[in-house]
Amino acid sequence: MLNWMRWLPENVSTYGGEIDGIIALIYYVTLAWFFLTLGAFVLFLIFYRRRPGRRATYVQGDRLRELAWILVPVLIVLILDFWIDLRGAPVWAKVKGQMPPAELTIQVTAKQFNWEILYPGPDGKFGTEDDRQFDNELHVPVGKPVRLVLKSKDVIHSLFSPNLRLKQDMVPGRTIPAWFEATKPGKYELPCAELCGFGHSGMKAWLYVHSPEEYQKWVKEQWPTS
Amino acid sequence: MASHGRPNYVAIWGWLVALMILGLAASFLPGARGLAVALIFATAVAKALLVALNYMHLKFEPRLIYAIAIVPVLFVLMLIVALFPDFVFSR
Amino acid sequence: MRESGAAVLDVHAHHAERGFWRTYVFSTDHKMIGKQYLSLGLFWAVVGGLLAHVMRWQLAWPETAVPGWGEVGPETYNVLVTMHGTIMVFFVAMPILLGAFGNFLIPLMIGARDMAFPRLNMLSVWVFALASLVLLVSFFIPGGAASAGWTGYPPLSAKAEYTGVNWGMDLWILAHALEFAAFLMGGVNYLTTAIALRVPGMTFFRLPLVIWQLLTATTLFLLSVGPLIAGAVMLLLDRIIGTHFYAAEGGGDPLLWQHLFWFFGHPEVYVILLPAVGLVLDVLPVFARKPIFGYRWIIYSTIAAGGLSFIVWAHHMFVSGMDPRLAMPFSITTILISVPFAFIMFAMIATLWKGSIRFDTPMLWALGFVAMFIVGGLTGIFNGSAPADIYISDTYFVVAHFHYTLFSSVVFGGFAGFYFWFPKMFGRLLSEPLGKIHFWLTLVFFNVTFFPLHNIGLAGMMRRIANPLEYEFLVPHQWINVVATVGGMLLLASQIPFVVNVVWSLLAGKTAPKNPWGANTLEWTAPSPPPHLNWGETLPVVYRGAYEYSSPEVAEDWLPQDRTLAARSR
Amino acid sequence: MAIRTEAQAIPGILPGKVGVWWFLASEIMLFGGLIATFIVFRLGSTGWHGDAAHLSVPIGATNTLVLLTSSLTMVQAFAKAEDVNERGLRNNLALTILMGLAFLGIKAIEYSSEVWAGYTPASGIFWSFYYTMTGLHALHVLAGAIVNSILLGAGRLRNPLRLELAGLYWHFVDIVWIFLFPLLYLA
Ligand code: HEA
Ligand code: HEA
Ligand code: CUA
Ligand SMILES: [Cu+2]
Repeated sequence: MLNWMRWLPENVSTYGGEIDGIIALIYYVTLAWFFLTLGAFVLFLIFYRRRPGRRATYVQGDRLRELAWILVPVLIVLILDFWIDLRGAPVWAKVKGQMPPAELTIQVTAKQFNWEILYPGPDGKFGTEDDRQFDNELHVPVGKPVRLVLKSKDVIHSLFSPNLRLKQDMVPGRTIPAWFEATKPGKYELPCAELCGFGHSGMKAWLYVHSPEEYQKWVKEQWPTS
Repeated sequence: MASHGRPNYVAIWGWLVALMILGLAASFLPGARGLAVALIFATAVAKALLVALNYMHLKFEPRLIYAIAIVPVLFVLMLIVALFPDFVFSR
Repeated sequence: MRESGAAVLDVHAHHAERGFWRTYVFSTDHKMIGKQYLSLGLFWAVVGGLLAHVMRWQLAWPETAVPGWGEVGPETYNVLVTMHGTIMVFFVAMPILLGAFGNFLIPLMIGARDMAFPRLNMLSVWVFALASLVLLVSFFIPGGAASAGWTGYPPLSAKAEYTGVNWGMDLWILAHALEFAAFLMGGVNYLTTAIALRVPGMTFFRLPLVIWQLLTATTLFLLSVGPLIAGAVMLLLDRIIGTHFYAAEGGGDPLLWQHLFWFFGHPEVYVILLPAVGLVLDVLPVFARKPIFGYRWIIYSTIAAGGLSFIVWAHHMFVSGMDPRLAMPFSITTILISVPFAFIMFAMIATLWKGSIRFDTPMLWALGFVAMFIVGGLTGIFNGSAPADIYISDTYFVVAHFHYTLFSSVVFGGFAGFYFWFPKMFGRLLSEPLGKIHFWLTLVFFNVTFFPLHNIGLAGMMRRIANPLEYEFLVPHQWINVVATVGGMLLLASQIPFVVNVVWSLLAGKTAPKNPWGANTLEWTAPSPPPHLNWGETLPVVYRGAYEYSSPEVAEDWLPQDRTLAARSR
Repeated sequence: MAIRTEAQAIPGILPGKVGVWWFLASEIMLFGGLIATFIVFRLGSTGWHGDAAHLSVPIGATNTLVLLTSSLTMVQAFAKAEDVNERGLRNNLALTILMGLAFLGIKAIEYSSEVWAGYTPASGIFWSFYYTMTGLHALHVLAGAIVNSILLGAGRLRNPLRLELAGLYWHFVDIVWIFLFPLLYLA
């Protein structure tokens, strides 16, 4: 129960490790504080329980010399805070900030209660003849950055891939970009993470990460003419 | 209030009307829209201040009441700024 | 120029029998109004707890019918989540922590005979009762109660066809509007009373900390609720007359609601937290027999946290599709808020240092709060870090976080206050053994219920799903849901000693003395329970701060605020 | 034996005033939230200027003048109360109420002409904002007029404080309009 990092599902994206790194950093910082504060707390409760004949010491903690006992730890908290921010900012920028150039762009449109996954086809452009739409199936090659264009037709949904450490809400009226690069072939679940109505529970798609050869094969099957 | 002396309420009203006319006139300003808008809202702020300070006697109130009035205004300004990226820049 | 708004009250008239209606229903007495809020809050706690039970059963054994309820479909599940959250936050936490304790304590602790505007106060509780009625009715109308989450995000909440809920949603909005009106009236009253009606000698820096916390909480509420009311009006108009504030196709924007909701929503969680912190801060020194550590700095920290709480709201929106450039600034302010709270928590712990600690029931609950809130606060840091929140958001990790904060505030903080002031409120003593059993059972089963939710959240389980077994990656973790559910049932059962204790005490409990705990603050100088107008002809006068325990100036280990000291009297 | 609760009020701080100011603070946030939303929506979209052009600036300006003037009579009523001039007080208060009603009447005419022209709250986002903001404001004017009428009818006019409190609210409502007018009609 206590080693929280073991609970995370297997990471299969390039940036997932960095997100896990931030979670781990915060985990160890807060774990330390948990033991420090609750340790002091329990010790005080034991040492200073009421005993006959002993009187509490009158300490108001208004002089700096006494206050220092907690001001210094507070200062350390402040420094740790900034450390967490400093380590976190580049990770955020990498995942949600500028997107890397990608060969493959896929449009995912959510609706109650399905994912419509649209491929631009061989010409790489949406809105042409060779576009193909799949319901609840997202096929990508391993080791290639993939761009997602996220849309919604009705209410807010959220595309969540536990394994990719990817989560992004899809808001009607907005076109929201996202990206990932998978590192391991396999079949992974893509649940919807935002309450979207009675079909929210069970609204999910599958992510197929293919090896390069397999992916080519899949493409050939879907677009036999080109 | 008597102890503080009383603002000349009628004169203030005169100012209010004058500012209102100024604002109206500004809205018919030809050319640069930015200048007109700035003028319009400058007169609005001036009017609001005149009413608050004189008619609502904020001029004579202790600091506490000032704070109660000003803090929410600051929050509103901050809210406007924070909403800019989502509703002005990216739509 | 003198204020003569507060009426001249005739004591004789009030000594006379005032009849059932005037005493229990249409009362302007702040203590009765506090008790009315308390009863309504407890009623809703039962409802909210039972809804949670049905929900948890469904999560553990989704394929089976819930005993005494029946099959829970996904539609019903969404209603359960929504109403559980709404009820617990707005109809349990607010009325108990702010409504009941605020009303009961503020006048008594500052030495006032009543609130500044007693009739407004009565109106406040009646509007709240009306809100309760509206919310209750919404369960029984065609289409059922609201089901768009307690956060009510549009467009889901904006159109009946998306949820199948029609009137339920409108009544949900109406109930909120009434509730906000009630707490606005209450809030204006609290702030005015504490600013203008303090007894001579009660300077701001002699106020008990619970008063400071209640005032800060009220201020946060008053200053944050406006934008949400504006947002709720827009939502209602979208629903009933077809405007498009939140509909993209008509030029609106769904994200607007989220900004307005969380602009209120984050301060709101401190509206709940701060009174609980205040109750605990007032209980700790009494049972440690020691002054609170760093009184003034705690006040400064509270105000700093309150101010900061207005600039952190977008941490609920990291993955909402808002401009990604907003994330890091809000992440930084969010994590920064750990600094004032670190101070407060450390000060609580430092108060125990070199004390002479008695483990009476109120103290146990207060200590329970300290331990549990630290867990909840620390998990807040995970959420607060924008990159970590990409993964954590909308999972059970967040659910665990906010139960450790909310539950510890309402239940641990609330019961600390409840057991501490019960003798003053009702003039009877509670049973200590039963109180302790209640505490230990609650502490244990609370952790059994909610601690494992961190783990299943990290494993990726999403919030607000009716059936975890529909996801292959969650199936191996289902045992956690079973553990949490069994824990939750036992947690609910753990409240039985509390009910027995209160009923028994009210019927046959020992009469409480004036000051059973040897506490310093003014309310303990009034009879238990205090009569209408609280004190007899003369009011107490205050000579010192509220936490002079074990002062070297006197032989006893306490020194009430109103006692003169020959050596010190000026 | 009578216990005077009033005796406790701390000198220099009037409970009524503190209360009303706190209430106004929350009102500032209410209208502030609406105005903030309006501003960012307006700046983020195009075509609103055309919608706004359908509003009648003369009617809006008239209403501004009415409300500004009613603030003058309101504050004069308070001044007369301080001077113990019962008649002057009553006249000014009555005038204030009348101007409040005039404002509402003009607003009603304006609304109906707009609805006749086909602009309803659902006709577009500008109109939604327009009706919501002015509607909420009109409700506040109505509330103010009712409060003033109660004061006028109750006959308890000796206490200038009550008038000052009602005035604070009335002037606040005036200030809201001072901003709504340029936001909706002019800019
Ligand atoms: C009483 C209620 C309460 C309280 C007090 C808090 C306190 C905090 N909360 Fe929580 N929160 C909620 C109730 C509360 N929260 C609720 C209800 C939700 C979910 C809403 C919903 O979506 O339905 C939520 C969700 C929520 C989110 C959004 C998660 C998501 O949906 O993705 C975030 C993100 O930042 C967050 C952060 C914090 C932080 C940083 C604090 C801080 O205030 C905590 C500060 C305290 C401490 C840090 C502990 C003491 C300090 C120390 C012991 C020193 C050591 C510390 C460090 C080194 C850091 N909370
Ligand atoms: C104060 C707040 C509060 C409290 C006490 C609780 C109590 C409980 N909550 Fe919940 N919960 C929320 C606030 C709260 N909750 C919120 C805001 C949500 C989010 C809703 C949403 O997503 O929209 C939520 C969601 C939520 C979920 C997530 C559902 C989902 O996302 O699908 C779950 C699941 O297990 C759950 C379970 C429980 C359980 C088993 C209890 C049990 O502990 C209940 C047992 C009851 C008691 C032990 C009684 C407690 C007594 C009192 C409260 C009164 C105290 C009285 C005095 C001090 C005098 N709650
Ligand atoms: Cu789609 Cu939840
Ligand atoms: Cu928050």
